[in-house]
Amino acid sequence: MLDQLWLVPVLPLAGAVLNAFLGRRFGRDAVVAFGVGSVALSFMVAVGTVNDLLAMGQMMHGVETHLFPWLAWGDGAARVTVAEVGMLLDPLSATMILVVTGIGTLIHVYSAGYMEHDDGFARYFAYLNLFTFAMLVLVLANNLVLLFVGWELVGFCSWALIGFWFDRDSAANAGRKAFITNRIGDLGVLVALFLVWANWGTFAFHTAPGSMTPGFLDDPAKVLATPLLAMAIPLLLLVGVTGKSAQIPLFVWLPDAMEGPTPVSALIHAATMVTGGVYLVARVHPVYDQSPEALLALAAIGALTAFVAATIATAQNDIKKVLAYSTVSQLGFMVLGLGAGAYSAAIFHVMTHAFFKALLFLGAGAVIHGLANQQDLRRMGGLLRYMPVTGWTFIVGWLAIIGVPGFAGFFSKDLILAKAFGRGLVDPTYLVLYGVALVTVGLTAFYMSRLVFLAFFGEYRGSHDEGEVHPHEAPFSMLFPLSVLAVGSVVAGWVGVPAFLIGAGGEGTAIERFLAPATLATGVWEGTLNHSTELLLAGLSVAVTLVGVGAAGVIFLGEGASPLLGELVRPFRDLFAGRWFLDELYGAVVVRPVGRVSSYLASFDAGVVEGTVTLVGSSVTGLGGILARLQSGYVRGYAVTMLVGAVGVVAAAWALR
Amino acid sequence: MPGLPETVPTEAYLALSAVLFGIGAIGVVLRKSALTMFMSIELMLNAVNLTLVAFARQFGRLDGQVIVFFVMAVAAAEVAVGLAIIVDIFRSRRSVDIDDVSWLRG
Amino acid sequence: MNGVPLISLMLAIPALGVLGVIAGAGRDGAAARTIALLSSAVTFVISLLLWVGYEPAGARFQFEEQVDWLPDFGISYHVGIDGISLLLILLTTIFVPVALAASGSSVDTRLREFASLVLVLQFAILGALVALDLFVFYIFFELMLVPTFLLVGVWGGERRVAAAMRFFLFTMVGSVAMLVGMIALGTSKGTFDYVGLIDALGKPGGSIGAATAMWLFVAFTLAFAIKVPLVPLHSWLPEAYVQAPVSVTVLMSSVMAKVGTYGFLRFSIGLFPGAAQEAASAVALLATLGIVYGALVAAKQRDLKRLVAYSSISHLGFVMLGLVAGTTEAVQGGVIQMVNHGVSTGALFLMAGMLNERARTWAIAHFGGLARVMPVFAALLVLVTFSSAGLPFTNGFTGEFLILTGAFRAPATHVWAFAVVGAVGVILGAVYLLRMFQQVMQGPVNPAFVAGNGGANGPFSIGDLTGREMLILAPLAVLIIWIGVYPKPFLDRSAPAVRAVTASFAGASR
Amino acid sequence: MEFLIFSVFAVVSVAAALLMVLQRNAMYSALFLVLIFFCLAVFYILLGAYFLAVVQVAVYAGAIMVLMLFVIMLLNVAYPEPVDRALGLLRPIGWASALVLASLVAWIAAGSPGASVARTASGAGLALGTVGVAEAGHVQEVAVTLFSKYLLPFEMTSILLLAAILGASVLARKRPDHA
Repeated sequence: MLDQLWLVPVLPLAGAVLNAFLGRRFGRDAVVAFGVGSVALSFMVAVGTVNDLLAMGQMMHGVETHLFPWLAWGDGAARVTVAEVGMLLDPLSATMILVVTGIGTLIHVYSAGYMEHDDGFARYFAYLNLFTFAMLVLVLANNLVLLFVGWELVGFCSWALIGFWFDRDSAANAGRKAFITNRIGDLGVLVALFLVWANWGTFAFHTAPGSMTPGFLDDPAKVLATPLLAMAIPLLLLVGVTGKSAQIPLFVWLPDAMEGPTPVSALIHAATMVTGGVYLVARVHPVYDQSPEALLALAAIGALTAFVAATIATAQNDIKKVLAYSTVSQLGFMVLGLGAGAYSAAIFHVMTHAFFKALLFLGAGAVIHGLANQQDLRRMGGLLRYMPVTGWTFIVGWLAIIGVPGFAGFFSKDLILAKAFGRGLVDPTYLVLYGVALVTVGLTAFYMSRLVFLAFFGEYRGSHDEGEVHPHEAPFSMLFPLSVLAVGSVVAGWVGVPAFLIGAGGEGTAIERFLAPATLATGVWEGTLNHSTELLLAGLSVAVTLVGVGAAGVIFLGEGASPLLGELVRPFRDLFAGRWFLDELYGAVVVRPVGRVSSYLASFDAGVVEGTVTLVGSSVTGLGGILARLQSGYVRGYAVTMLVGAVGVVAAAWALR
Repeated sequence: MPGLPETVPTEAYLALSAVLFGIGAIGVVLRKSALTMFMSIELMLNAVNLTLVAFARQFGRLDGQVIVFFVMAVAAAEVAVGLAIIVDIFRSRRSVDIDDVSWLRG
Repeated sequence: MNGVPLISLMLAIPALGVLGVIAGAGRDGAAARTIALLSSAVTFVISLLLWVGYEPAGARFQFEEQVDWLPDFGISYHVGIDGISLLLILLTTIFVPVALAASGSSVDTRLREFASLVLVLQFAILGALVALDLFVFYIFFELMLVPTFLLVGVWGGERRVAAAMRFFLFTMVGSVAMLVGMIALGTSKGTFDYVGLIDALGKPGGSIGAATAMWLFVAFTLAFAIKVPLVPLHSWLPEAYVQAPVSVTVLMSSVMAKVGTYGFLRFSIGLFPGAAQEAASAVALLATLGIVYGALVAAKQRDLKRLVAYSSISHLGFVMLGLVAGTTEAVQGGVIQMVNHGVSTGALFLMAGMLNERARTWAIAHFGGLARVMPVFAALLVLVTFSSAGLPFTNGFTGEFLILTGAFRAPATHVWAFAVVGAVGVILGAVYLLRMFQQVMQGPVNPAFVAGNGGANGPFSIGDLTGREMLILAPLAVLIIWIGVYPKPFLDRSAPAVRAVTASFAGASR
Repeated sequence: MEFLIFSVFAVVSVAAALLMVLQRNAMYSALFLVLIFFCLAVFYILLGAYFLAVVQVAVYAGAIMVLMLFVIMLLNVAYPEPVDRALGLLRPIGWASALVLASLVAWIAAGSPGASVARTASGAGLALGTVGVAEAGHVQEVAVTLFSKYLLPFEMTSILLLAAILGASVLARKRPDHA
């Protein structure tokens, strides 16, 4: 089955091409068949290949497939390869392709119901399939350039899908903002790529058979020859991570991206694409291992983002916006994990987060669908009664994200916290970051509980008369994925149960052991925690979670906050609701200055153009005036002129002989 | 004659040719009559012809002579057309004063 | 294949085509376009034969022909191709029929003269691309000027004469500089033959001295830099591109500008690698300036065609940066980017022209929501726009990535920093291109395009692409994807020639 | 002997040229020009270009000058031309340039320090031998060259002459409106 690995990305691509060219002619059923079928098939092939990989037991470098030379020329000995198209299947990419195709399939199924009445049905599925393809290119790439290809292509699909309802200016703007913000991050990746090429002379992760140049991940120490480079490459990549994985300072695009259809938010802006940055760091972690400074920067940005986004989430009233900031916050946890050198923990959180965040978004979609596009939490309430399946699955997702023991989020989040704490034993800065993360856990519990209580509990606050809106349950094609994801949101975490708890042999967790060949940090010392400390930390975060849930329960289920408390938190509320005013800041510092320079240059250029016209015109007329006087019309005048010229030529020839 | 070279060196022909060319040039500038100007131009052409023939001898090749032949042919054509123009101008202006012909004033 | 003088044949066809158009088309010129198309189709087939017959592993120059012309001055009719000229020849032979077919309704007078001038232009461009003798190159290089001047000046917009004059004057200044340099070089070495000159300059003791080489390099580069154009010599471009009819703009930007970059690579760098090495930082600075400047100015344009014109300046900055960087990757990227620029910018101009034919306006603000009205057009414009913005797996990425990666490790001082700034240009490219796309294709449909009492979904007063337009754009779309996904056939062919250039470049730095 | 002949005719030709140029009367000028043509024919003979000498006399002295004299008489402009109108600076510039040109070329040719090229060339010419030169001017050799190597220019010249004939007759034709 490993030989068929290429089918995994190619199948969705084929679906995209078919839907793009023939979709409108074939009708909706065929579009669904192509769109959903291709991804489902891809999932099956992925399962098969991963199964083979496990059976091979050859984990260290995984299995590489070289498809065709890409940015390359010459043959035989004269071959120069900048980049090829090839795939690398190792535990890391195996995890990712299962997540991408698996959750992707469910979201495709859901979309078939959600988008049923949309004009752009075929276009939607073409883009969604293309996105799946791009994401698979990103995770399966066997070299950094191809990874970057996937990285950019997912950005493109994100642009297309955020602006899917392009008639709305807000959607088109959001798409553009997402793409350009991502591109700013990509600048960092691009320059990092230049450095990689200049330093290693190859982009390949691992040494290709028969190649003289070792893959750069096999020879990470080479970078140490230039200490500045050792820090520059990971920091530049970090810039890209902040763009793609929506970290401070570039996270501002993600909330706006909610302009896209909800399944898109689930697939791209929660489950898969935004985890690309996390994947990138995990993939090139040997480069990060060389630079503790870069790791610290990662961790700090992660913790800070997690906290800031969580605070903003507490003050949002749009159900999708809350989830969007929640995503940013959760991504912050993952980046914190990376920064602690716990790459497998971060990837584990990517996986569990994919399940429960997809579930939450799809659930939100079902709510919006059932309320005829109502997204405002203040107009909801008591929905559990009207839409029980959606409600109960949503509650599972809620429990998973706030980290109730036994649910998926608990294990992954706790692993990250433990690793950060462990690292803090060596580098106390990490202890501060651990503290920030712990507070964020409480905030997470608070805003998620707020969301659930406002939407599903209490009384329905929407008007029954206005617009004849009656909350109703979603169709089966939407409920089925919800149910599967709900199951996933529980069991996905079980691969991360610490071995000592269930009496299994070995250290750490099953998922860590699985990922270790690809993600085990080299040279980064992490403090080892004894089992009781681990349990203590877990208890601590559960306690914090309970506080958060309790506070939300008092405020939003009970009689509400006291007026005094309301006054006290008002400035914070304004700050959070205003998203820390980062958009305004960027507008003043980046967007408008660039615009002004641009305007200035445009008028300058127009001036230059006009200026040269005038200059050329007047000088031609002026010169012409002088020459015209020489044109006396007298033949003898011309003759003299010629004669003078002849003398000049002869004299010059003689002088220059 | 003692002291004098047996053959005339090419340089002598060239010098003579230069002098003739110069005189012709002076004529073109000095004379107002279109006819005399024409003759001066012929003189200049002949001066050039002389150099060509002189070089033809020096290098022992015939190309120079052949070119002189062509120059003569072209000169003949030029004279024919030029004189026709002068006749035409004279018909309309009753003058061959070259300065009267200044329609090309810029 | 060996006995057939394919190159001369390829040059002869457009020349014969001109005669055919003049003789065959009636007074109204109805058949003119058909005859010209036929001629350009035959030329295309011949260029395909060149593509097939070219051996990447073979000699430096292939299909060579050499006939003495003015032997006393060392001038001969010497033509031949290497991989670089091969790619550009194909670009030319593809774009001439495309431009002819696209001239559509924008050119409706004096068709006979129009078609024959386009063929003359093709003749001149192809001649300049195959010439291996400086003198022959110069003649073709200058010959390009005449038909272009007339095409802009006769069939252009309101201010066409001024635009044509400015184009003419600028280009002449550069050409004169090149002519002087060429004569100085040719007379000092006794030959105008490219291969002969390289040999003569490379021989021990054949060097002309660093200072002289620098002067000659500057003289040659001036001519090419104006043709490209390199900022700050670009001020002829916006007006000329805007005033010219679309098909002529396409020929000027897609094909003619390439003769400038090609000449820079072949002659400025090829003949004076030492001077090029020394001047690399300066040229790279100008190229980078062009990238950023063009992009920033484009961002503020309200006129669709002018926006594309400035984007063209920006993109050609990448080409020049790649060529002058001197590493194999960068020069390879520069060469492939010449093709890319032709395809992508050409396609953008063509599509802008198609919009103009429908809406009779160039003002971006007058459009809006057209993706609803013309979905197929929108899909193609997405492809072309993102190719221009350098999205991976489209041609733009292939070129820009190779250029920047290569330039980053260029030996000349500071060129690495220019590569980084160039990468910023990639972002700016996305900014103005996406803004343009949004204002034209997205948002609510401009009511002006909704006919009568039609609802939101039409009927609209303007329609989607016609079959003819799809035929015009299809080959370009194919090239965009092909070069993006599997550029190896192109890179393979240019590699030996590029290696020769970079080897001399590297040799000069020692 | 040869040198003596050259010297005499050189002096004659220069004198005739000066007289021709400085002469006010077109008729006299024409006659001096005829004299110069004859002198040149002598030089051609000295240089071994016998065929050219004959052609010189026939074409120049014969045809061209006869044509000129015809025109002079036809137009009746043989009277002394009036004193020149002021040509401004042109006249002195013209004089100066012509003198400079003549002396410069003559100086270069006659072995100035810059005439090394000419000297070596003349040396080479003598080395090539006067052997060929003696016969070089004969009609046969000229004809062979003319009709082999220079056949195309020759034919083009004949076309040029034809065009000149047509042009002259068209121009000189009496037009109705002038009549």
